[in-house]
Amino acid sequence: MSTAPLLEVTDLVVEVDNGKRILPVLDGVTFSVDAGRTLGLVGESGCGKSMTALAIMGLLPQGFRVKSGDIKLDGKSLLSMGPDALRKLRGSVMSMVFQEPMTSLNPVFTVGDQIGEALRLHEHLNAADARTRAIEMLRAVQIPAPEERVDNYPHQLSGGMRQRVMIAMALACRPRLLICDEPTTALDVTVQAQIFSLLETLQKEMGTSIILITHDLGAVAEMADDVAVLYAGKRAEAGPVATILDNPSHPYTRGLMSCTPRLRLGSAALTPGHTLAEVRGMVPPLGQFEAGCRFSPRCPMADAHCHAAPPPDVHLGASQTVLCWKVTQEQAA
Amino acid sequence: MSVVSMDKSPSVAEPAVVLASKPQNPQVEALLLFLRNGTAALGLSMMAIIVVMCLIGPGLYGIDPYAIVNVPFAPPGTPGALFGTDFLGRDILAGVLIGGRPTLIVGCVAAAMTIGIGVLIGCMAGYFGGWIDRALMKFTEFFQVLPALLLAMVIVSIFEASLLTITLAIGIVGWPQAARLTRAEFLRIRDLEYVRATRTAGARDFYLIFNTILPGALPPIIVASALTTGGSILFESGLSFLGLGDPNMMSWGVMIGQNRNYLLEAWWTVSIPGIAIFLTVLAISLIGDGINDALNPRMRKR
Amino acid sequence: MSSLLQVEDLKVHFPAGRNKDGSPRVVHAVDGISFELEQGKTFGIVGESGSGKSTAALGIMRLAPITSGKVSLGRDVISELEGEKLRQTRMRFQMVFQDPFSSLNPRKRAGDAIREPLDLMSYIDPRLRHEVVEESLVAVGLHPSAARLFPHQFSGGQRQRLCIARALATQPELLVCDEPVSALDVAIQAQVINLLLRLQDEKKLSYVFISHDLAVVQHLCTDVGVMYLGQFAEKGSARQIFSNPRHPYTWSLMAAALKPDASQRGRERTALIKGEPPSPINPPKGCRFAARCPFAQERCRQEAPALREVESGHSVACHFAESLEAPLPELRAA
Amino acid sequence: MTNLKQPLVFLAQSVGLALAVVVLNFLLIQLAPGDPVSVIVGEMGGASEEVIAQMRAAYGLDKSVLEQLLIYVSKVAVGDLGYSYYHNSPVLQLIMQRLPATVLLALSALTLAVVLGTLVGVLSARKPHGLLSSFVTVVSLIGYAAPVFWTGLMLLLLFSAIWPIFPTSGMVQMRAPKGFMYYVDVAHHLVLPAVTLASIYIASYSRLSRTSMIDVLSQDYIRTARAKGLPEGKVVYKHGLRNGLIPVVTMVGLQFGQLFAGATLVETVFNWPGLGRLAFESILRRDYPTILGILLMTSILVMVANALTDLAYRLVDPRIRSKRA
Repeated sequence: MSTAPLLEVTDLVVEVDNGKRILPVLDGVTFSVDAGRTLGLVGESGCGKSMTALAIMGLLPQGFRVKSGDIKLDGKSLLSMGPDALRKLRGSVMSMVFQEPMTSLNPVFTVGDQIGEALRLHEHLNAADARTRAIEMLRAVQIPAPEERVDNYPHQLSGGMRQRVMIAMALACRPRLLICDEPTTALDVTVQAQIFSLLETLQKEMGTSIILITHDLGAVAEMADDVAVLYAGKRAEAGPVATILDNPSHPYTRGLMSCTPRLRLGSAALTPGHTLAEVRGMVPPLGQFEAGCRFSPRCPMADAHCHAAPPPDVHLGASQTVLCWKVTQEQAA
Repeated sequence: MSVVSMDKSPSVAEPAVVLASKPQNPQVEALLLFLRNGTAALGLSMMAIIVVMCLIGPGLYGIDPYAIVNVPFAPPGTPGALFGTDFLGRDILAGVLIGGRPTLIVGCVAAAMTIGIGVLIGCMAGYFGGWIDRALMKFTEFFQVLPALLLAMVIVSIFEASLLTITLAIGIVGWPQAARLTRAEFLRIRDLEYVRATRTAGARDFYLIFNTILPGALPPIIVASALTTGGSILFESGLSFLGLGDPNMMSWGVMIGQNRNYLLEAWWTVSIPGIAIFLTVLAISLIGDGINDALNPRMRKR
Repeated sequence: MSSLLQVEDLKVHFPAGRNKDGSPRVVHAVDGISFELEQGKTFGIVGESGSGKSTAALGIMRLAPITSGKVSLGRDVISELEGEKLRQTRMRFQMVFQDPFSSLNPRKRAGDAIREPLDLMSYIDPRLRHEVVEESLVAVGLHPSAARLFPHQFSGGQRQRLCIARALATQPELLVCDEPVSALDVAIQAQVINLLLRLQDEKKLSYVFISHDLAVVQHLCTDVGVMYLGQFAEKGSARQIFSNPRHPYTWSLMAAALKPDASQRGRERTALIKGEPPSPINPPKGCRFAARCPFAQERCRQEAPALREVESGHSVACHFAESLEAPLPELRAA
Repeated sequence: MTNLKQPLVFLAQSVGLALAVVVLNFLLIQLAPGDPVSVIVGEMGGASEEVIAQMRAAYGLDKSVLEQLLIYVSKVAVGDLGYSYYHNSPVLQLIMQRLPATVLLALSALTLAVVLGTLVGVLSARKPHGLLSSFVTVVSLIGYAAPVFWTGLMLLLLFSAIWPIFPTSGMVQMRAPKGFMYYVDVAHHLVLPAVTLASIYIASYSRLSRTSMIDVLSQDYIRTARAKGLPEGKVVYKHGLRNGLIPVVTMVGLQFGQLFAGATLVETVFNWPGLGRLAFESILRRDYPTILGILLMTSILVMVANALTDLAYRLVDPRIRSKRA
């Protein structure tokens, strides 16, 4: 196994042309994913998590474009690649699982067809072999009676089963990178736990690297090795999960952690009427970002300095990076 | 003040979030969008010209469309007959000017009838559901199976052709599409949470149907109305062309029907009234397109 | 003290076409639930999708036809009211819905949306109604000038505040909240939960709170019913449910929701049960949970367990409620 | 069981619908001024009192309305649609003679419209703001706005006066050729009527398939197909088209009634010996038995066509297949 990271995203800037103005969507996002490891990409909606994923896959919607920065998979830049070369990587070397299992599968083809499609395309299997492999994949994602389910149409499956099919489809060609965009948000909590443990099992088996996009820090704690917190298109904080969760340094990370309700059982059970910590305000819409630190309007610690100028990245210890004036000042002091 | 505070809820109401200052009425915005739309403007101005010409054109032009004013088949450009004359020697331009009246009246009234019946039946079926829905939909299906033009032909020929019977015939055969459309919209909106919220706010059925659900269902119905008006005009001219129009009225369809046997000798007798129908329906569908663009949320987002 | 809301054996069934043999298919969405709610308290109904929790809310609100059972609010039996009487009584029980984007009429200004119940139910003098609108807006943390704006000009969290303001305009005693925070981002979710807590405190409101999220329920609810396929698997005070859960289904929900925090990083969640809830169409005759229950025995598949009290105020629908031991240490009584 | 029950229910419903059309027919006769016999007599050019009385009895006009209805229905049930005095032939026989021509015209126009319309619509959906898209918009506006009989007349003008490569009247030459050449001749005659009739529908199908495809191409599963690495052609023509066709199929079903209406006008213009022209002639001659027979027959044709569309719908959309079965 090589020591270089499998995926390197450097200073990624993505913008959208809405017909009137060009608005920044991502502004200098940097992170990397090592082979066989899992990166959690965290933030509220509108922070640019999904756009990061689509930029890596080369599937940005119309009007969006990468302005600068680089995305390297296995040392090769995806951005300088021709569209056909990039297409051949999709579904074979890197693949993606989307949030909505209800709408992400084509309603008019059987799940077997849809899983087998990638195999026929990338591994040039014939129809019979693709079907056999599709059944194997369905078994691997723990769908009962895969020989029958392979001929089912998506509407005949429950939400959880459809998400399993999506995973089977994404992993059919044993990709090196799997991007999961809120894979369990639309599912029941009992099913969520099953999907996560399935992903972990398959990751161990195939050595796939995973980018887990989520708004749920609990899921990150459970699944990820590293984490990057995005806020309003910027990377607020990044580092190993252990460091970040034990010692969150950005006020946004801290706010997210403290406002997430957590189940406490037994003697630790909460008395009812227990208020939560709040992060006031909301993520600003595209194009209405503060000139200074983008989090400053919502930040309880913000001062004049924070409102005036955007903060630089500071390194804390060996692996933690934070984008906050307060941390910069502390370090200087 | 620390906002990330634990356990203690703020005693005063939290600071109001910064809000946009100007209200943006979605209906007003759609209207503005419609008026700014090039297609719609073109259609509207064409329609305005056509209506004005039909209203005051005959008076201004002053030639009796039923009178024989020249030799038959005088070609366009003949002095005194700008668009030529027909097989009897009647002035084509005078005919075109006056012939728009029955066509436009029948078209608009029939379309209003079609939409009215259709929306009412669609509302009832979609809102109440159950056996009411099933009965009304069977009824609608029945009318959809009947060949519309044929039925209208029969009705008109049984009850004698007049503006009234023609309008009624078109209205009776045309409504099923509007009913289906309205019903589909009602089914979609009926279970939206804001409708439930309005019911818990103490609304009666009548209020829910006409004040809450119908306004939401209107956009596609309005677009369909434009298409239906155009359709009714085509329908009327088809009937007139077949000789089933009001025999006492000059209309565009009648002119084409009467002159069609002389098409090869005098192309203008058929072409010119046809162009009139074509331009009218075109204007209406341009307006319909404009409305559609203005109301289509997907176009508005980008 | 007598309770404000009493729900007795509420059933809401829907027809769902026919089986292949021609017998009618019936969705037993809510199949006999009972609970009481005292003033100023919150009853939480928790369950997975398809458990019937939202239908229960609609049944209580008289927005879905009740098959049988009784719902009383104070002295009024709201399950038996009809027509005008029902319409007028609605001002006493209001609802907040899940989706803040479809729960406001896009063509009505925020102020008109809040005013609508006042107008429709002739609540107070028409000249005073605009004051009620303003007060309601301020109470939920919005500026009075927001009254002129249209729904699409608000964010999701602000819309949910508007919905709460609308529901509170007629000073109801009971507020039924159907997943009011599950469509919101986590930071906004905390704001709305705190708002609900504050309003309850100020106005002595009573809530029925529907949610799939045990952690949220824990913050808000004084009493909890865990619902599975239309029935309560377990019911009791929040303290009893969270510190001494007894039903295997409650355990599996909790085990799945026990997300590791920083100190327990990397610990895997225990999936006690496999698969997803079966369909509520013609449910099995034995215990409804038997098919997924890791502890199920023959008796469970044959005989439906009754919801019975295991301690005062704490009922469990399990044959083996006393003898089973929870599989995780966190789930055992302190 | 379901396999048998489903079509049976469908059949029963269709019979009910047909019965309703028959009753409507009867009502129309009742509503017509004068009783049917006087109408018929009028169209025969007068008859003696004796004959009139005889005919009244034959039509059962001396009986109650309900009995008359029953007589009428039972006659229709055995295929007796009445007798056309003008054509001197039983109505059913008359209709059967004309039916093939209309079906041929309607089906070829529909096929042309669906194939061409969908093709153009799909192509333009790939570039919603491209040149082809604008072209589709303009053509569909024109196609919709031009009255079909006028389009026919203009084509007739063009191809008889200016560029006479297609026959403009009838279905075969005066001296009809034999064997294979007969079909070639019919096809040759078919071109103008079919193109005319298709012109309205090409417009609406290209427009419908364009909006439908634009909608489908923005769906999540299209993104999934792209994420799989499928080439763009496969994404559009395999994953997109199958879904984009669904509304087209629905529209075909809803338009059969209109198609026959259009056929009436086109047949009149091109002297195409079909049902539509027969209906037109019968209306002019007040030949009510024939008109009402055509009304009934056309309704049944529409029902059959609807059943076929329903079948097609199931083939295209698996969700419907399992829901209804």
